[in-house]
Amino acid sequence: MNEKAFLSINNLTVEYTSNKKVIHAVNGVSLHLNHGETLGLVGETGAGKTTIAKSILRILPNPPARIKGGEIFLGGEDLMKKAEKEMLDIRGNKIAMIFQDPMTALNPLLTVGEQIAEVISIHEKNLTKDQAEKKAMEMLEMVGITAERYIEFPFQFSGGMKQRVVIAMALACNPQILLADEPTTALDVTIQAQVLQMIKKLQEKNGTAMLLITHDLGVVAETCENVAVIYAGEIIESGTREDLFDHPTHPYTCGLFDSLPKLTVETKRLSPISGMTPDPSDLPKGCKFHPRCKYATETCTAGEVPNVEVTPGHFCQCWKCVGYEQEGK
Amino acid sequence: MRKFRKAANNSYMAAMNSGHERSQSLFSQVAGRLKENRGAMAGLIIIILILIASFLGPLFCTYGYNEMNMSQRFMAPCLKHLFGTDGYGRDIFVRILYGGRYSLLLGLSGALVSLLLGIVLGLVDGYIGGAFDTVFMRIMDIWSAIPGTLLSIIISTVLGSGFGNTIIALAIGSVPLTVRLLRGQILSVRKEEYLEAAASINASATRIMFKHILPNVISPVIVSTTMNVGAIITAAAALSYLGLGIQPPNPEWGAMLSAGKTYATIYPWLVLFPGCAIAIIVLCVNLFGDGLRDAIDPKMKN
Amino acid sequence: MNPVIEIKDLKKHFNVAAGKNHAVDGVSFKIQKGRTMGVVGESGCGKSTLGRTIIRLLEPTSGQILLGGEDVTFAKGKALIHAREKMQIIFQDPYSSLNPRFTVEDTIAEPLQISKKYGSKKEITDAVMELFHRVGIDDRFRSAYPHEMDGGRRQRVGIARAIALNPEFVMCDEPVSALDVSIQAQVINLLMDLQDEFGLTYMFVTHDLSVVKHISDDISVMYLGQLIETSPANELFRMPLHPYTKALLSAIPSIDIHNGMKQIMLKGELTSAINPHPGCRFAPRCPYAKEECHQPQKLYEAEKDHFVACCRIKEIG
Amino acid sequence: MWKYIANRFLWMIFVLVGTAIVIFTIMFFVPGDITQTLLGFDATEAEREVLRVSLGLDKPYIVQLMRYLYNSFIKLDFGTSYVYNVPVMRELLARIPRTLMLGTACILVNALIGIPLGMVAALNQNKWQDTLCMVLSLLFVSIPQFWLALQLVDIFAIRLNWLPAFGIGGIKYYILPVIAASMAGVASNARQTRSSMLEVVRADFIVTARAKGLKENQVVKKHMLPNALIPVVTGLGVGLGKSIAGSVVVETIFTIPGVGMYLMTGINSKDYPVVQGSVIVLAFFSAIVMLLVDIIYAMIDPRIKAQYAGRTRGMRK
Repeated sequence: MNEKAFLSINNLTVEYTSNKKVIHAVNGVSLHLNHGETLGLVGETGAGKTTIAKSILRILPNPPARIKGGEIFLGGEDLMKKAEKEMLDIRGNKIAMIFQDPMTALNPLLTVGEQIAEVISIHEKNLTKDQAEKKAMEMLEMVGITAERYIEFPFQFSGGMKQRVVIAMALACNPQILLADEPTTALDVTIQAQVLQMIKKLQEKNGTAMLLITHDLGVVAETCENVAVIYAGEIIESGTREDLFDHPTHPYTCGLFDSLPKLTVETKRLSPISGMTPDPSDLPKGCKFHPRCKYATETCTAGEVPNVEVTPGHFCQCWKCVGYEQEGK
Repeated sequence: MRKFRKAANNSYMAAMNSGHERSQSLFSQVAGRLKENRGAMAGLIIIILILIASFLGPLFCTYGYNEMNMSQRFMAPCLKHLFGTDGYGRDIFVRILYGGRYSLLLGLSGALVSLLLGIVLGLVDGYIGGAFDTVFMRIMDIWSAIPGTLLSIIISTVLGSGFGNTIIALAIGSVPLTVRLLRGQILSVRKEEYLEAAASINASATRIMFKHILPNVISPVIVSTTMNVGAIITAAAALSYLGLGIQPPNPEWGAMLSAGKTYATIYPWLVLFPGCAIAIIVLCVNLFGDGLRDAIDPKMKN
Repeated sequence: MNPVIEIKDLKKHFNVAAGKNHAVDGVSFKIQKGRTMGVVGESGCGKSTLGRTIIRLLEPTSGQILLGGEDVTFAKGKALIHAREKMQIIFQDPYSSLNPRFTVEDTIAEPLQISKKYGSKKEITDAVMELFHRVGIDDRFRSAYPHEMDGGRRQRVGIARAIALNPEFVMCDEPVSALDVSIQAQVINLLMDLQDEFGLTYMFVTHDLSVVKHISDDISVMYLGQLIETSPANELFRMPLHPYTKALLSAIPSIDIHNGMKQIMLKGELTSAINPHPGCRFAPRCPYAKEECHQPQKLYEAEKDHFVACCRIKEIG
Repeated sequence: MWKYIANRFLWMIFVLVGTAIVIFTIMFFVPGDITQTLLGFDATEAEREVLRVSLGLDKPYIVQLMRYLYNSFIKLDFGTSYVYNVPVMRELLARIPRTLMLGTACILVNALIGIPLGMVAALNQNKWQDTLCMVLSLLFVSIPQFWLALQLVDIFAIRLNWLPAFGIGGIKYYILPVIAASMAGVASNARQTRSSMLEVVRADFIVTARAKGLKENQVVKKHMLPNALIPVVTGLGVGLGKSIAGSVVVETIFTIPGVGMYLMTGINSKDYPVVQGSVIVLAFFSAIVMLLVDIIYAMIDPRIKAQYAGRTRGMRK
C-alpha cells in the first residue's frame, strides 16, 4: 500500500489464549511509518495498542500471546521472518521502546546509569566499559538529569525523572524508530509537558520516527503529524492530524471527540458513546462498533467493512463512507 | 490509577464486560478451580479415606490395636498380618490404621488452634495498631526467634504428654507465622479505599474488622494453615519419636517408629510402614494445600 | 442562608520521618447549596487529603469545618455519625473502593442497613433497586461481584453507595480519572444529573482541567497544601492570575489543533510540603520569583470573586 | 551501613534476652520439685531445703530471674549441670562446633542445590523439568526428617556399610546427618525460588530488558535472578532456623554430641541449667542467622542500604 514507508505493518493479527478462551487482541492491523514521522495510535483500554508495539519488537510473551499472521517490514526486511538472534540486534538499537509505567519499568536493583550503559554496551560492542559509562552520562544530561545521579537507584527518582531515564535508555543507541507506549500517562500535566517537549526535541535532533501510543487526543494533537484510531483491534480511521481533528469521519472517532469536555467551547452536556467496549473474546460480527453506533444499519451487522479512502490519505473503515466516497466522485 | 489501567489491560476485565446473568461467589469459584486440580483432589480423597479407615477400620479388624501375642513377635508381612507384627506380637496394620486418628486429629486441631490464636492476636494487633503494634511485633519476634519445633519440645516437656497438651505445644510453635502473615495481609488491605468507604457510611470498627477486613485477608491464611497441618503432623511424630507428646503404647506413628528403630535393621517393616504412613498423609495435605493456593490465587499459576 | 460547607483555615499535618508534612495548610472556602467547587492540583498537592479531612475521614489538625452552619470539625460519636450521613465520598479507584467480597447489592445496601432508617428487609431491597435504577445499573448485576464488572459500572456502584443516604455534600475524589474517555463522559453526565435532581453540593477533586471546567461553578487551585487561587470557573480559564495556574492551564494538551495556547514550561518538579519555608511555595519553580516572594503570601481578592495568593500579579500582567 | 548493622545487632541482643526470660519463666513454672528428682524420694525435707538454698531456689521469681540473666549475659555462665555437675558453658563450648558444622553444611546444601533446582523449574515452566522438580520437592517436603535419617542409616551404614552410622569423627560422619537434615530445606528452597522467579518473570523491567536487545540468558542472570533471590534469602534464613531445631532430632538419631543432643539429655533428666543454656545457644544461632539475612538483604537491596546511608537526595516521601 505504502511503498516508501520505513516501518510497514501489514495485516497484523495477534491472539491471546487464556482459560480456554481466545482473545482477539489485534485483528488485521496495517500501519505505515515514514522516516522522521510521528504517528499517533489512539484507542481506549484493551484496544490492542500495546500489543501492536510489542509485536513489532517480538517481545510478546508466548504463551499466552500468539502472532497469527501479518508482516512487519523494517526498511524492506520482514521482522517476522528474522531469527531471534537477528532480532536482538534490532531491539534497543534500531527500534526502541518507552513503556507506560516508569515506576516498574526500571530494575530496582541496578543504578539508573548501569541500566543506560547496559543498552549501549550491548549494541556498541567496540566501546569499552568506561566509554559506555561516559556515553550513558551524556544521555542522562541530555534528558535533563545531572550526570552525578548516574550512581543512584530508581527508587531515588520521582516518576517524571524515571520516565526521563527510560527515555534516555531508549534513545541511547540512536534508534531509527521509537515506540512510545503512553509515555506520559503516569505523569502530571506540567511534567507531561516537559517530557513531551523533550521527546520531540530529541526526536527532531536525531531524525527518529515515532509511534506514539496514547488514549489522550490532546497529546496526539500536540505531537503527531499522522493519526490512526484503533477500536477492538482494528484501525477504523487514519489520516493526517488535520484530517482527523478537522474532519473526523468514523462514528467512533466523532464519539470520542463528543465525549471530551472542551476547554474552549461551552457545552452543557457531554454526548458520550453509549455502551461499553466489546469483549475481545466475543467480538460482534460485521463492524465491531455497530452495537454502539447510532448510525448502524442492517448492513453493518455482517460481513467485512470496506476501508474507504474518503480524501487522499484519509481512510475510514465504515459503511457510511461508501456512499460518501461515491458522492465525492 | 496507572495500576488499574494495566490491570484492565490484561483483557480479563474486558472479557467480563458482556455481563453475567448468574454470578459466582468467590467460594464457588475457588471450589470449581480446585475440582479441576487432579493432584489436590487425589490428596483430599486419600485424606478422607484415611480418616474413615482410621475410625471405622479397626472395627472390622480381627486384632485389637493393643492386642499382644508373644508367640507371633516380629512376624514379617504376610496375609495374616499385612504389615507384619512388632516386638509384642501386635499387628502393625491395625496399629497404623488406629494411629491415623492421632496424626490427623493432632494435625488438624493443632493447625486450627494456631489459626484461631493467630487470628485473634493478628486482628487485635491490626485493630489497635500504633504503639501496641510495635510492642506486639517485638514479642512476636522473640516468640519466633526460638525455632518452632524447639518451642514445641520445651512446651511439651513442661506440660507433659497427653493429647490436649500436645496440641497446645504444637500450636504455640506455629502461631508467630500465622500472626505475621495475617498482619502483613491486614497492612496491605488497610490501604484499600473500601475501608474508607465503610468508615464514611458509619460502619462500626467491629463491622469493618469482621465484614471488610477479615474476609479479604483470610485466604492466604487458610492456605498456610492447610500447609501447617502437614508440618504439625510431622512435628507431632517427631515429638513422639523423642519420647514427648503422645506416648507408647498408644499407636502414634512417631512413637511406633521410636519403638521400632532398635530392630529396624533386622525387621525393617517396623519403621517402614509408620514412616510411609506419615509421608503419605503429609504429601496428601501438601498436595491439597498447593491446589488450594493455586485455586485461590490463580494468577500465580500461569 | 448558610453555605452547605464552609472551611476556615483548615490544617492537616502528618508526622513523617523527615519532619512535619503540611499536607493541608490553612485552606478556607465555602460552597453554596447545589454548586460544585472544583479543586485542582498535581499529585502530592494535598487535594485528596483536603477532601478527606473535610468529610472527617482524617482528623483535622486545626481550623474549622462548618456543615450547614454547624461546627463538625471535632465532632464525635452521635454528632459524627449524623454529620457523615450528610457528607459522602466517591472514590477515584473503582477497583479498590469496592469490597471484593461484597456483591453489588451488599455494597449499596450497607449504608441503608447501618443507618437503621429502614424497617424491613423489603424496604431496603426496594430502596437498593431504586438506586440501581437511578445510577443506571441493570438489575441483572444485583448479585455480581466487583471483579465481574468494568470500571464504569463499578464507579456507578460507588456513586449509588454515596447517594444512598441522601447526603447534602458529596466529595468526588477524581471519580473519572481512571475511566476511558467514552465511559468518563457517561459518568460525568450521571453526576450532573444527580446534582440537578437532588440539589447535591459537590467538591470535585481532579487533576484533569477540562473535566473540572465542565463540571464546576468555582475552581480552587492548590499547590503544596495551600490554596493559591480561587475563582468562578469561567473567570479562571479566561484570566488565570497566579503564575502556577497559568502554567498549569497552558500545559493541558489541547485538541484544538489550530489555536493552541503557548506553553509555559516550568522548571523542576513539585517538591514536598515537609517542613516548608514560610514564603510562596511555588517560588523555587516560578519564572517570576523575586525577593518579596519569600514572604508569606495571603489569599486576597484581586478581581471580583477572584482570589489569588501572589504578590506579583500586577507586574506579571 | 554500619549503623544498620549496629541497629540489627542491638535488636538481636534484645531478642536473646527476651528468649532467656521466656525460657527461664517456662522452666520456673514447671510443676514438680527438682530437689526430689536430684535427691530421690527418700531425702528428708531438711536435706531438700539445704539443696534449695544452695541452688538459690528459695528466692522469689524475680530475684532468680535477674540473677540468671546477670550470670548468663554478663558473666557468660549458664550454671552447673544438676546431673553431671559440670559447668554448662564448658560443655556447650565443646559441643557448639559440631552443631555449627551441621548447620552450616545444611544451609550450603540448601542454597547450592535448592536455588538452581528452583531456577531450572521456573525457566522451564510447565515442561517436564518443572514437573519433575516440583514432584520431587513435594515428596521431600513431606518425608519426615527422622524417618529419612533412620532409612539412610539402614541403607548406607548398615546394609551397604559405606558410611558410619553414628558418632563423630571425620567428614564422613557428617554426610548422612547433613543429607537427612537438609533434604526438606532443599525442597522448600526450590519451591520458593521457583515461585519467586515466576513472579519476577512477569515484571515490567524484564520486558524493558528484553526490549533493549539483551540475550535471554543475560536477562535471567542480570535482571531476573537478583530480584528473585531477595525473598529466597529470607527463606534460607527460616530454613536454617528450622534445621537448628531439627538438629535436636538429627543429633539424637546419629548420636552426634552437639547442642541439640545435650538439650535432649537435659530434658530427659530434668537438668534445667542444661535445658536453658542449650536453648539460649540455639536461639543465639538462629538470631545470628537472622542478622546475617538482614545484612545480606541490605547488600542486595539498595532501598534498605540507602535508608541508613543518609542519602536522601532525589527521594520522594
